[in-house]
Amino acid sequence: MTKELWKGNEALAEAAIRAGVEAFFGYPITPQTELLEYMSRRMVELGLAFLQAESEIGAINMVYGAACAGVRVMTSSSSPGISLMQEGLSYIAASEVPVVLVNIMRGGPGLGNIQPSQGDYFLMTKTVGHGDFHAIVLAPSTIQEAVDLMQIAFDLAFKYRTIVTLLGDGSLGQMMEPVEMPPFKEWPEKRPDWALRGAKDRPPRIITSLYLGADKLEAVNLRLQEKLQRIAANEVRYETFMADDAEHLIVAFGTVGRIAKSAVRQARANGMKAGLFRPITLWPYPEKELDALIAQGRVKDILVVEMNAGQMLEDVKRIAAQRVPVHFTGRMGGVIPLPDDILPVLEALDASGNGQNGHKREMAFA
Amino acid sequence: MTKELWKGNEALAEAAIRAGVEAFFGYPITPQTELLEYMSRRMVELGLAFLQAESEIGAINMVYGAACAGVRVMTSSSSPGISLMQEGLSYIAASEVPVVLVNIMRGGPGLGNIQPSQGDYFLMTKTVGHGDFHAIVLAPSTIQEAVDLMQIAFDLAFKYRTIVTLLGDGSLGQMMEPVEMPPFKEWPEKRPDWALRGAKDRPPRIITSLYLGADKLEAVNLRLQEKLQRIAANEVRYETFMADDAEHLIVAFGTVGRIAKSAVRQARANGMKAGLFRPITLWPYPEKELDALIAQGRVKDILVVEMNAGQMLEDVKRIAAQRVPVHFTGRMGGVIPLPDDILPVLEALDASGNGQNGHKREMAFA
Amino acid sequence: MTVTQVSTTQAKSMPSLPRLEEMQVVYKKPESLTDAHTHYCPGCTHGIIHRLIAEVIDELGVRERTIGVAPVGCAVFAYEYFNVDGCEAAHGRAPAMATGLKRVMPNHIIFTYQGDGDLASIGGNEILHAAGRGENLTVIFVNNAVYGMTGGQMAPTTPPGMVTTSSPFGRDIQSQGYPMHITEMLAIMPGVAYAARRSMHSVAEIRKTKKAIRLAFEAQLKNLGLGIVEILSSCPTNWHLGPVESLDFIRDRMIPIFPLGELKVHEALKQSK
Amino acid sequence: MTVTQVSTTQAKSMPSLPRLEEMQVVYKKPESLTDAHTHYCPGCTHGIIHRLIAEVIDELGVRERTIGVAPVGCAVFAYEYFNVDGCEAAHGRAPAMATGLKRVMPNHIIFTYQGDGDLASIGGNEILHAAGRGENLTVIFVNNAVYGMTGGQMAPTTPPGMVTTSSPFGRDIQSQGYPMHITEMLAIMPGVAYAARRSMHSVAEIRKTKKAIRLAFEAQLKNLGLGIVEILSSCPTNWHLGPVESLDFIRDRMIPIFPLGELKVHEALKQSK
Amino acid sequence: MEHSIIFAGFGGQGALFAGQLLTYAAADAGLHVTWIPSYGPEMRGGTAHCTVVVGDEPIGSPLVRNPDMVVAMNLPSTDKYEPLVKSGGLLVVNGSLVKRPIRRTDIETLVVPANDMAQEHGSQRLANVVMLGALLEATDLLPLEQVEQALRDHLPKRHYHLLDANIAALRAGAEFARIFMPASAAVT
Amino acid sequence: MEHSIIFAGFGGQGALFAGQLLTYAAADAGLHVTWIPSYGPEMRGGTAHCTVVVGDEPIGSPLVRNPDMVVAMNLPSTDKYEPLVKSGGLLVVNGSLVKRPIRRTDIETLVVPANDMAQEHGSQRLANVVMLGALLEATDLLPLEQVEQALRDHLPKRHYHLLDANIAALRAGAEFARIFMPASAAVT
Amino acid sequence: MAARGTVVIDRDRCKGCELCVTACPQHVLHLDDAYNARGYRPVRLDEDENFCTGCGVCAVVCPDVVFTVYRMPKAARMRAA
Amino acid sequence: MAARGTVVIDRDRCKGCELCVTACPQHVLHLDDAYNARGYRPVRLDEDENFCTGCGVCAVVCPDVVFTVYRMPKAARMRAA
Ligand SMILES: Cc1ncc(C[n+]2csc(CCOP(=O)(O)OP(=O)(O)O)c2C)c(N)n1
Ligand SMILES: Cc1ncc(C[n+]2csc(CCOP(=O)(O)OP(=O)(O)O)c2C)c(N)n1
Ligand code: SF4
Ligand code: SF4
Ligand code: SF4
Ligand code: SF4
Ligand code: SF4
Ligand code: SF4
Ligand SMILES: [Mg+2]
Ligand SMILES: [Mg+2]
Repeated sequence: MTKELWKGNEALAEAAIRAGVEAFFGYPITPQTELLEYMSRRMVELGLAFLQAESEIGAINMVYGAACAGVRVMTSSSSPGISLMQEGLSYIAASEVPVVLVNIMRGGPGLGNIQPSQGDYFLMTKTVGHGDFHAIVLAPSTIQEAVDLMQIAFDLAFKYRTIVTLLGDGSLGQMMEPVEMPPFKEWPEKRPDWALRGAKDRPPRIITSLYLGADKLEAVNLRLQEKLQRIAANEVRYETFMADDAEHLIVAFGTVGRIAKSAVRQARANGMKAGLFRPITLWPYPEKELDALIAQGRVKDILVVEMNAGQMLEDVKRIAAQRVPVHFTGRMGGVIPLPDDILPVLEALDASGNGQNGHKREMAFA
Repeated sequence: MTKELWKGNEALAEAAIRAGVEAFFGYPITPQTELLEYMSRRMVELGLAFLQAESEIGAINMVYGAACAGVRVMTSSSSPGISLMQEGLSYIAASEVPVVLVNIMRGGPGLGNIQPSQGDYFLMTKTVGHGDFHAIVLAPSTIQEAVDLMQIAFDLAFKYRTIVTLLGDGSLGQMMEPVEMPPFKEWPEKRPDWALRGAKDRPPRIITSLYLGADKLEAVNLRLQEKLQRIAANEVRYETFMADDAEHLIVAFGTVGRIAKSAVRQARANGMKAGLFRPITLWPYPEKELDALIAQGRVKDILVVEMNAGQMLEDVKRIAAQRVPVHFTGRMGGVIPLPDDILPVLEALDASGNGQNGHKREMAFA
Repeated sequence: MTVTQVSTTQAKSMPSLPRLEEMQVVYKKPESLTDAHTHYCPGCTHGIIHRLIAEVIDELGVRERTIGVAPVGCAVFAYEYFNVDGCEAAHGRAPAMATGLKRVMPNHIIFTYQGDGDLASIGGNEILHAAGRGENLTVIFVNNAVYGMTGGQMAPTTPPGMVTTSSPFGRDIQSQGYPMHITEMLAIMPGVAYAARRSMHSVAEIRKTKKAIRLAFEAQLKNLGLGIVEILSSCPTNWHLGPVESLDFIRDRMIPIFPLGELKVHEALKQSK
Repeated sequence: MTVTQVSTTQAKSMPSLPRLEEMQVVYKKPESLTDAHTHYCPGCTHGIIHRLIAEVIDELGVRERTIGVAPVGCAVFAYEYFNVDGCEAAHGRAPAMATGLKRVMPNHIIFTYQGDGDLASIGGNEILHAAGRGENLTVIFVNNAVYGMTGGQMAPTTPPGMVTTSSPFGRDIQSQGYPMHITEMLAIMPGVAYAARRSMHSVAEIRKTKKAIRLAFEAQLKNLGLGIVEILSSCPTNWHLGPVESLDFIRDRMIPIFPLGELKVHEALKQSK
Repeated sequence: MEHSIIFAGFGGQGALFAGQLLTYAAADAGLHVTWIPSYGPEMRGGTAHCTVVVGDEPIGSPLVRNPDMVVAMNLPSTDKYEPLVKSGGLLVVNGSLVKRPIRRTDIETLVVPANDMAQEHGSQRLANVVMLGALLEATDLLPLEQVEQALRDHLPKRHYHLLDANIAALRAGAEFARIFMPASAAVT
Repeated sequence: MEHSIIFAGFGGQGALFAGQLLTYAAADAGLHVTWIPSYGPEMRGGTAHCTVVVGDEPIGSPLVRNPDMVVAMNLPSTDKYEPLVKSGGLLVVNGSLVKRPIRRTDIETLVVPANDMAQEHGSQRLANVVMLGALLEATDLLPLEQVEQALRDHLPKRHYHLLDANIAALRAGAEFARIFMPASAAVT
Repeated sequence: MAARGTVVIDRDRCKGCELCVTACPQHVLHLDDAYNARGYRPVRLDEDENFCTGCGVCAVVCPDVVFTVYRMPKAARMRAA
Repeated sequence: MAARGTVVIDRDRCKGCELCVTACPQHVLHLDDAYNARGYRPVRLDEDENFCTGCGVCAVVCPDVVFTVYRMPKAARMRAA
């Protein structure tokens, strides 16, 4: 085992280097900045393209440009910066160029603070801009997992010509953990056949998102939707932990996913049949998998735990479809929900024989 | 009846004037531009504050500034412009200043085109920026309704210190219909007690969205969530049409809502028991009301129709909770779904005795 | 190009005249333009500017490694008219997109084509910083005093007093501000290798414009920094003037506000002139 | 202010000296500052600039109708230090927010306080257009050559060669661009009534800065247009220098790039000087 | 009943105004009505069209794929809309500019030499009202008088001196249709 | 087992590095471990802290509300964390800078004159390793040697000439704890 | 004077804007009465008193790249003269 | 020479940055050895050979508004002299 201690932001940066990133454009923002800072040294050393842009809008549009050249390009930011990238991301999605985006979420809304948060679940999963599209959203819960997911991010981005997001929070970005860095990845020399590299010995290529005729734009959208369905069918990832015989199923992602694991361990130690369902892809959401788990009939109730006011909760409720009650507990504003926050809720559920149906969002803020 | 013919965009502008708007900041974008153009004449004539901003980012931040003065202020744009406003909207929501926003949606993603679309349902209802918040989203289906909803928009915005959105599409903005304009509204002279008007004879006031301590920001978020729950409890609006005894329930909003009404009429004429549930507030969504309708047991299946790839569909499925199958049909890219698109689907459902459960999104693109 | 009909003269051409085959072609459509018919309004000088750019690309022999970045504005379809690889930027962001392209393909020739709403209004920050960084890019900045595509609203470049669809009482400098001189502002930056303002209103100026465009491309070829040519261009449709009167409008109403000339010429470009 | 301890001298003050009560107060904390202790690092000259602004507001007697717009940057909490109404803009957007405030309260005095990352980088377009429109606003532009708040990254104003956390090999003008002279660029706009660059590195310059700030506010009081004062300010923490050496850094490394002086003074302000 | 009509022509031909006139008249008659133009950069293509939907119940879609009636004022419009008219519908064509035969046989066609007739009333610019008059006569959408009143009420002030000429042209169009419309064509 | 330790002090006191050292040592020992600093503009407040969580199973939260142990290198940190230490936990205080008594009675307290001891080893800057040594001795988190090895492996190159002084200071801290730690305090 | 050059007009590209008509130093360009496929009256070369010199001015001002311009080679011109 | 003025120091506002110490023309300001409540060594007025003139320079350079500056009125100064 050749593990080294890595800070999350820097591990993500180095992981991207290993994964073959060729260009980085970004703008400083806490708690993501070390990623950019690491790149400002490492990419320059390696002769790769690094540029601190004038703003997140500059950054995402530089990314858009570089992506049109068929190059492996990425950017990273945190919540307010991601808001500013929405228009650019929508153009990128519509133009079907591959891009990797890291969002190290912080407390919101507005300027908020720089503490960990999962307040951008909706923003990232439902749409990252106007119009009909989704980015693939990967939500690691450890630095190792972040590093590993970064290794497939560019593959996915190029395979589907889509945006792939790594969604973490301030604690993932700022913490250090032992990590095993993967070797450098090999990539083919050849650029994809849609890339803009100059109209030499071939007709000009165009990358655009403009289709004035409604029929044309509908056709583009149908193709996009078809692609999204393919992704949904093939790229779902999730983890379960002691879920097989669980009566109380926690659903949580990212940092909260790992904390929930501790809570499950403690709950089991206290004699409760708790388990965890942790989506790793937030889009596409592991719908079938969660559905199947519920369908088995052992789960008596679900507890969604998030570092927000209850966003993934809506998806879980949709999937649970009132077959089992779905409860929620969460913290906001940069407060991390700890096992201490989760266990009492589990205990209450266990004691109540989960009589009540539906969503007890009040619990969230007990 | 003193109806006049009004173009949607101009009607919205005049309606805002009648509702007492005091300041407008905006940026041209088709199919919304006439709203700004109308204001450029009318507001100047009335001695109100009008400014064409340098961009949508400029516009929303000017709106933010004016709102801090406790003034009735609005902006309008269309999809790509709304994407650019996300950061500003998140600041506004967190700062709890009242703002009215019009989005006349166009085909996306990216530059797309300028035809009607409902592709921003997620963008508008799930979040209009990073962090946990929702704007109130009003979705008129006729110009008259747009005018009427504009009359309550500022009331809601000030009552809850929140963002109120009027969500239309290119056809609403561009079409003309007979409209009855309301009289000018009276407003109290006094500015709200949080408004920044100069620290004369009182301590300074601050409007901010920054709360460095996680506990403080959590408290702010709890207050925000509590407010959102109050809104959800009190401000739901919807319309039903021949829904009482409907077996096939169409759920549609905005322009598609009115088209669906025609489809329902035709379906009834053809002997089918069709009906319509039309949410007017998209956030808060009329959950209880739709739930109750389904709970009555007469509805055999639901057909969601949208001018997008199926966004509201997710909410309807969550509420339906597999009690009845939820089907979908829609058009994209600026194509309006006509009764001709809807009727065959209804007929198929009627014929099939709606055996199949679940979502037949394929139908969307037949 | 399919020549659909030869001029009537050819038929009745006098015997004393050499036939077409005997003549030399002194002007033909440049290779760097496609055959597509443009969607521009009759007499709109966007078309002339396109042609000049294409001629320069031909002359420099860089067509096969040139990439054009189209704006959001009337020139939104520019990528269909240039016979080079092309893409479509978000409104105002062409300089950022071009930066992305150039940074990963430093030996390619990247140009942006932007209107005054696009470059001077929403895209002010992107051009400012591309210039500040001295990006090796060529920027063609088409100043027609209005937002053409969206129906003639006021632009940052609109002359004082001019009536537009969003300044119905004429642009009031007190409340709507002064015409902006972006090119002058950019010219003071060391990252800018070439900056000029030219016009479409006369044959002589069209010729000078072409020279300026050429220098703005040469600046890039020599890695000297950003080259920008602001071009006063007509918008007959939104000015509610005929194409010919529109040229007078440029001369009489725009040039007094936007004086023509070279604002910055890098030393290394002076030889080429 | 609670005076927690009087200087040790008071105790052993010589009989020939008048007692405190007999003396005149020649300097005390301005009314336009609150009692709050700032969160700035020791020796950071943000604090001096705050004080100067407050003194000017006091002297002009406009405290009760002044509204301050804080930036995103180290001065993010400025609203807690000024004893006036205040609000917090999004990063770079203070001029737009201030425009909104001013347009609906034209008789109020609105000022923005912005760092160089805030104003010159992300917020370039907002300041450009506020200036272009000649908004009656006062803009205090604190140039400390880095992004202070986020830990010392390169800013558009970073001197060439300077090592920062995002230019670990020193700012390379070839790839990272040249220091930007925003104030010079703004000064050429007719909407700008007053523009100056001053510095915090010496007593004399601090005094001149105050005069400049005063003129930038007077421009607003007289509705002459935008007043902007760029102030070279220290960031001991991110420069990794002591507070006193930081002043030398301003003098030796910044002023050669950013020359001090008045760049634009509206005629109507010249009397007041 | 609900009827959809598309008016189409070159930019300056007044197709949009003809549609608005019908819309005003319908609204004043207490009917439900919507009018929607083509919009956006198509302006630069030089053609313009609008869709009017009139009915006695609230209008569903303001846009239609297959209109009941089309008023085509030039060749491109005729080319574009001839195939789209609903079977059994009506196509009114400006015969002054459209010299080609109409191929559809499942629709009624009325060819009106609108420019020539308009010229007789003083200006080719009146071709749009000539066409509208013909449409009204060929259908029972609205009584002619209702549209005459709408002209009086809604003709822009700067054109008010042309009111009489407009009304005369409108009537001429109706007159023409009365004579030349195949009997079967009273679509509505 | 899972243990959480907070190291806190003024900016220059090396609390973050002390935490990292422990983290490296734990990782090298094959344990699960996380380290997370305070971050952001608090740097300007002049204080810094980090949280280390060590365990033999994957770590859940890298942050804790009530740490098992706190190493407080100055007064503000002592003020802030004394109330937060988990009941039964351990508070290691830098007695050189913190002169006030510790009020909590449900926790163990170890007061180490770290600056003074560090000075004896050549520099006050070694106070952090003195404190770490004391912590290690007072608990059975990790053997001292593991941390010594971590020092050898991870001391930044530019400080490498101080390696011996660091190791000596670490040992001195442990020695001090061996003598002065109340017997009951072998928390873990 | 006789023609020293000529132009070939791509009739369907022309939008009848008359920029060339105004600019041609020889006044040999006029709009046709007939319309082209796109509904414009395209330009026509009409040499009555004046003759095209192949100066290329029309090509310079034309926004729609309608012209191909031909000029008699010097030698041929001599011959013709 | 005797003191013609003095300063009152708000000790807890001071961050010990020494800008005033360096700037004071009379060199009468020094950092205290003790720490203030915020952990800084605050400045102290120390008049040995030199005396405060109430010139206000310290107040001009202080980023933390630590000083209130007093000066002897002219009359009093005359009296004292
Ligand atoms: C974000 C965004 N805002 C607004 C628009 C609408 N829009 C399209 S083109 C344009 C202005 C174009 O004007 P200009 O750049 O001057 O180009 P021109 O058409 O005059 O050549 C605007 C505002 C848009 N597409 N995207
Ligand atoms: C949209 C957005 N992007 C980035 C940030 C992170 N951020 C906060 S302050 C800052 C830079 C501040 O630098 P400057 O304006 O120079 O002020 P200083 O701290 O130096 O006084 C940045 C990039 C943010 N809060 N929001
Ligand atoms: S609208 Fe104006 S700029 Fe656009 S194509 Fe027409 S004339 Fe040219
Ligand atoms: S980081 Fe720099 S600018 Fe910010 S407060 Fe500290 S010294 Fe001042
Ligand atoms: S080439 Fe010269 S002379 Fe001949 S048509 Fe053109 S402009 Fe006229
Ligand atoms: S300039 Fe070109 S488009 Fe215009 S009339 Fe002449 S040939 Fe036709
Ligand atoms: S007032 Fe002048 S002399 Fe007195 S302490 Fe301050 S700087 Fe020194
Ligand atoms: S300048 Fe102010 S903060 Fe600095 S040492 Fe002097 S009194 Fe203290
Ligand atoms: Mg323009
Ligand atoms: Mg700065």
